[in-house]
Amino acid sequence: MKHTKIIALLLCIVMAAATLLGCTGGTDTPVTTPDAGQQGGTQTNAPDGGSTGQPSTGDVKYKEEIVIAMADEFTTIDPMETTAETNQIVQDCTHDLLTDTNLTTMQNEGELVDHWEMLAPDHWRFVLKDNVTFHDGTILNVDDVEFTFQRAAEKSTTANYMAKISEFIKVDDLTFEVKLLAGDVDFNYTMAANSLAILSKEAFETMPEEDAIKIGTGPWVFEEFVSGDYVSLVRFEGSTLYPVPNTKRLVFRMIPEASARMIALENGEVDVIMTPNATDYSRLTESDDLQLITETGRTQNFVGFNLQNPDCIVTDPVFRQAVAYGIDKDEMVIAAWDGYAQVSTSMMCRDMGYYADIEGIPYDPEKAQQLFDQCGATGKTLHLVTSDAAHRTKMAENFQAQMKKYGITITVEFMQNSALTELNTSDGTTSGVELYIASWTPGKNADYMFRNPLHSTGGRNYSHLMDPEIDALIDAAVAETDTTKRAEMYKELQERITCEIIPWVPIAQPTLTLGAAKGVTGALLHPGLVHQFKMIERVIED
Amino acid sequence: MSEKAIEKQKDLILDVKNLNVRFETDDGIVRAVNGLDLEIERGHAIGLVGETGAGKTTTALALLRLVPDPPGVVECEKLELDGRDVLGMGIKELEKVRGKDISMIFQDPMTALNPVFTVGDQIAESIFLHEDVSYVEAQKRAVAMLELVGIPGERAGEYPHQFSGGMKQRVVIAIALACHPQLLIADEPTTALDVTIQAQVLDLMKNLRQQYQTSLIMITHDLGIVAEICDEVAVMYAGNIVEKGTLEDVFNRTKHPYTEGLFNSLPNIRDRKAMLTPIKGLMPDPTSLPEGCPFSPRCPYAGEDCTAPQVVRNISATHFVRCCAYDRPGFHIERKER
Amino acid sequence: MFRYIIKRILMMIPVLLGVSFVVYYLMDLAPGDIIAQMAPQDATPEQIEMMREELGMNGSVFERYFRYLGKLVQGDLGTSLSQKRPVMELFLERFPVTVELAFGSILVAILISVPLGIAAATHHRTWLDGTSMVTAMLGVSMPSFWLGLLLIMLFALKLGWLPSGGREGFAALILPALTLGANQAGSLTRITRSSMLDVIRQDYLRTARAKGVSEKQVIRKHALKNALIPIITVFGSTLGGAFGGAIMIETVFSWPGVGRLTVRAINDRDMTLATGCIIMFTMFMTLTILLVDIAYAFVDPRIKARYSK
Amino acid sequence: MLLLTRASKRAIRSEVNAVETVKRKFTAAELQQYKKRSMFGEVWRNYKKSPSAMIGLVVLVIIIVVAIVAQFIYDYDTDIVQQNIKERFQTPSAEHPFGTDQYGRDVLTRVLYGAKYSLAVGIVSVAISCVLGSSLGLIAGYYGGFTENLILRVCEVFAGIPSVLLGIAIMSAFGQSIVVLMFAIGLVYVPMFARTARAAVLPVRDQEYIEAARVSGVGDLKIIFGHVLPNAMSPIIVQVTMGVANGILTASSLSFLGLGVPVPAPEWGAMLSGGREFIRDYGYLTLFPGLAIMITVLVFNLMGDGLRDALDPKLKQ
Repeated sequence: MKHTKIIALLLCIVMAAATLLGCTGGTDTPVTTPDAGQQGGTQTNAPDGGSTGQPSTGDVKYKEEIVIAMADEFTTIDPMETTAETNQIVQDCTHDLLTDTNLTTMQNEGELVDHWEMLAPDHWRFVLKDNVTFHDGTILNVDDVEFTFQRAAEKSTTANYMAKISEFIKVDDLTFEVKLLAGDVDFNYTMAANSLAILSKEAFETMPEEDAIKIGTGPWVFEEFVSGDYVSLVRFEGSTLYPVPNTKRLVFRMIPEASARMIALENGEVDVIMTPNATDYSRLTESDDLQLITETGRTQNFVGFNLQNPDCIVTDPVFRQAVAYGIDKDEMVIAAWDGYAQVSTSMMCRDMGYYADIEGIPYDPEKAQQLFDQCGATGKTLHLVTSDAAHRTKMAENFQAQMKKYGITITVEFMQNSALTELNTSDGTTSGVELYIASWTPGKNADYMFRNPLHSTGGRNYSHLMDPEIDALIDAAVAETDTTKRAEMYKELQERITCEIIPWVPIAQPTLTLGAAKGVTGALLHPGLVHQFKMIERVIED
Repeated sequence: MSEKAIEKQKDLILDVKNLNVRFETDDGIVRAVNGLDLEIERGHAIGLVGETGAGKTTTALALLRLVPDPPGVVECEKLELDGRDVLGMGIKELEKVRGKDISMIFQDPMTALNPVFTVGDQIAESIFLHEDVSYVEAQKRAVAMLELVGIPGERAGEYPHQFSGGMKQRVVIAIALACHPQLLIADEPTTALDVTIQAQVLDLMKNLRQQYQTSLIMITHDLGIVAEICDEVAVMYAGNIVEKGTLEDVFNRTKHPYTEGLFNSLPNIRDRKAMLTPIKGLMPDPTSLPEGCPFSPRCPYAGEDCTAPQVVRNISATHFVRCCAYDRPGFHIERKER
Repeated sequence: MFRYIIKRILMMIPVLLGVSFVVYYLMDLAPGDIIAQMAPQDATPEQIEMMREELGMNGSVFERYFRYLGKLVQGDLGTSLSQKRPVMELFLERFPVTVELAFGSILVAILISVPLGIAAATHHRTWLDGTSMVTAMLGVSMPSFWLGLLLIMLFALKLGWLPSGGREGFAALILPALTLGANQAGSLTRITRSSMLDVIRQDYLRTARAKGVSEKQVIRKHALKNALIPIITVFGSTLGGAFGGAIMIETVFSWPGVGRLTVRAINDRDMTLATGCIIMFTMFMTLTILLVDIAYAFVDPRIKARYSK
Repeated sequence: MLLLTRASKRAIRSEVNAVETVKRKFTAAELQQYKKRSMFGEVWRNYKKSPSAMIGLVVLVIIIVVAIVAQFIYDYDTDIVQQNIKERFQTPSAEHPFGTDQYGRDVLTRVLYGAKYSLAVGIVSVAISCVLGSSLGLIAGYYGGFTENLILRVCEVFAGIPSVLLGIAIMSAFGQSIVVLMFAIGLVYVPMFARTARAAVLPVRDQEYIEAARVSGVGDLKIIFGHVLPNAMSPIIVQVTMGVANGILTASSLSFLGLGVPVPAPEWGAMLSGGREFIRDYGYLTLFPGLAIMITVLVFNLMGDGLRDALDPKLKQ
């Protein structure tokens, strides 16, 4: 009897092990890791959503419903209540902005605005497009814009934009002028903020707020929202600004796990998936039924230093230089993004206006070791904080390993993103931060790229750089109207920041990706991850 | 010739030959019943007497084939109930016999009733199982049965915890007698009860037995009860019957040294000052019984011959004893005067 | 009985208040707050102050807590800071989804554990007993999220029989319920077995057998009903465990339940939502245990008698 | 055997009484010592009878030995921290029996080296909850009244919050580190121990020998630790064993949610969490740490089961 129990035990273990091995038996298939250079080719995307894509009648058949798997939860349709990308992606389908970034050309263009004119840096005139229909059938006019601005002024998420405006002048039904408190040559970019989507004044006057907020001008009409599960939209049959989509229904499903999203895509449960795992890229490109949609990213990831930390070696420029020489960025790109990222040489993002292709600091381990020894960093222990986002944790772990080679121990602390933001924006002399890993997506203009993270008054100056010369240079560049001179200034800024001051070491710009079923077109990738699905469609073959 | 005639005359309700029960446990094999033979005539009441651990209850369970298996192993040459072979019965047949032809009353009424069913249901279940009646009818008869054992019929809907010990035992009796079995085994039915209640329950059993002409095996260690209720007595020791006979035979013509010891250890009602003479020693460990007579280590008359296997000796037609000392010339035992 | 229930419900109140304070305070201790999460990248300090006031996040933690408590005692859980919707509404929207999962898993657990436990008990010390117990033990010992991943690999990916996640149709419930149920089944099997072993030794089963009740009926009718009593007592805690375990399972299977909502709320530092959800969660768990206790009375007449006294 | 034990226990108990009241020279501690020793032998004899419990014990010893040996044969800096990107994702081979992970680190090394984290988290956290919870439970059970009520209510508060959520909240509040993890899990299981200890004390509280000790002026603390605690010992020991199993599981859950031991420590839950992304192509990355967790937890559960049977021989009847 005793024996039977032992046998039973062994049997169970064997059975369990067999089941487990059965599940993972597919590990033998060799999967090649793509190298960083391979990913340049962008998959075919639909042409600019605004002009083409007329529903072709006749032989082409479109899938009636497209399901997009999102990583995060949708929470609200109210554009002024949120800055979360997931919400903005959905809102982008239902609501429109005065101006928007054309994701194909990356230029700021009018969306609801037909054209605009800068009368003076503090005086702007906008002319709306004619005959734009809201979901409730009313036609867009200046009153709707004014109403939207008034509402935005009362909302804390948008108040800062409205605070710039001193006066709103209605010229006629389609024309309005805006006077600003201070000159801003980039005011048209402000109007591209997703939270400033134009709402229908009449809807708010005739309907309860929770219904009125759903009324926009976009080609999709809000249908249903099941918290934590999905949000669904139906096409706007009366759409005038955009053509009526070929897809009848658009569903955004929330699947937090990347691997689960991938499986759902393969099983045909969904048509498009957000942020697939890097390990699934090859699966997507090699499959006959799937595709990987890529776009060059515009998010700069970097290892930063707190320059105000009173007693830490990170304030020593030699140390920072040593780190810059010491990081093997190619290796980090493989570790963090499986190779799907573009190594940065400059602190500025590639593909932005005024980007100068500077050489930066190359990887040179001997030099790094020499510099580390010189500043006495070898043998020291430093603390690095970053958020718990997957690629950042991987960067941190790889950085830790790389620094170990130089005899420097890095302890790592992951925190929730808002905690990291709070810590990094608090007083640098007392925050205790030594090193950090963060990223920066300058969605707008060049000034934004430099001012926010590097100006002493910048909102995201995590490195706490307080350099009057840099401040002056940033201020001078934004006021410069001569583009050649402005370009020179930005080049100087890039070189000084990247090679001399080094408040951070730029690592890479990860490639933007979407996974999709074959036949899906019309998805436009956004550097800030607010991808556009307005004109998404999927051709099906009989 | 005459023996055969006697045999024919005998109307046996129960006939057991060479019953062996052993329990195979981690600590060894416990031999609870060893080669027991038992015959009971219809309508007779036999008292099965012995110390705790003598194998009385196990014997009873073996008769119903209720010895838990594992660890219990039952081996038997012959087990006939009312002429029918119980040994060869399939489980279905057996279930029909249990409760119908042979019933059992258990020792502890506190635990013998299922706490989550009403007493009415518990009695009715037996009737419903064995008689061809509807459940409503079965319940009606259960109420009647309750009243028969002296419990008001309206209490049929109550649960066991609402009854006192004596009342519970009455319910147990009602369950056992619900289908008028031919043979009733009562396993120390009064041990767990107060003395006054004991008398009532015994009276009840006596009356009911007479009413239904039920044969009875009364398991007890109380010789008083045996004297009151039974016609015959079988004395058990270490898993076997050492002496069997009529009341007269065993009580007045005691033959086995162990029976003698039992009587000697009883308090003398007439002389309360007299010292008790308990049997020396303890029951042998059932995992390692001594060879031959199991009582020999405690027996004042033990001799060399006791280690040999014991054979039954007929003292008279009704009186048997399992003791080799009677092969010794002139052997007799000494019983204290009562 | 009624008075007893009222008493139990009243006793819940201080516990829930305690829970609210503990969670609220822990959330406040946590670095980072909702403002940092919600503010635009280029928000001004004034704007941040404005948001703080708008969300009622100004003042010391005690001030804020007592403001929150003032509403709480009136049954108002407040508004979610991140989603700007009443917490109660959000909770009630998601809770049935978790209940579905929890009950699904309990059903799976019962379907596995009761037969397994009974088989183990009735075949005490045989290979069946050993196998059942080790299987049960494995169920308890496996990290549920790991089992979930393995099941997804097998059934969703390799075989393609079941969806990998989401909540569309009955099929979507199977894997999460199985994963969570396997975990619950472990402890339930052990309890069923020991409870059954206890009952099997009882004299009243012998009485039933002696009556001529068939072995099947003895187990199903006489033994099971008695064995159920201790099983039901742990049912409350099993259900509690299922709710707790649902948090991990919801993450693995993209199950849009209240567990995921709560984890998200904690990560977002959405104090009202996190606190509200946990209070409601705790309340439902306590109520479930109360319900189980009442159900217990119905199975066991002895206990029912005690209540009515 | 059982009867004997019970009888001997009863005998010892009355002996204690007699000694306490008649002549106090014979200290209770000495008698307890005697009792404990005999109890230990008895328990061990019972424990040995269960093959599964013995397997559990043997495997645990192996795990502990492995955890210790791994600290000597592997160097933290070179084997754990260092990465080797060029050799990432190597499927199990002779050179790397468990393969290599996404950073090219040997998985076997990490699994072996990581044993100490899971064991440490499980054991230390349970030690915390055991000491804290049992003391609270003993105090509650011994003093009764208001103290008991207060302790019970507070425990109910912490028991009411689902353990993973409470763990997440504590980890969020105090930051990510192995010490916080231990305390978080420790705190989560305090109510369980408090309840167990209290339940064990209640029947003993009014026993005569406690009364006798109290009357003869023995201090409360001495009574609690000298007389009451030994009686609560068996359920607490079982609880501790099972608690370690639960602690390891909860720790792995928190690690899986990204709230565990900081990188690059090869805690199994964190390894699982890291490998989850690659489960389809490199399933061994989750398989081995998952198996390691399962086996370790199983071992503690088997031992807990064995101990329960050994300490409570009623079931063996």
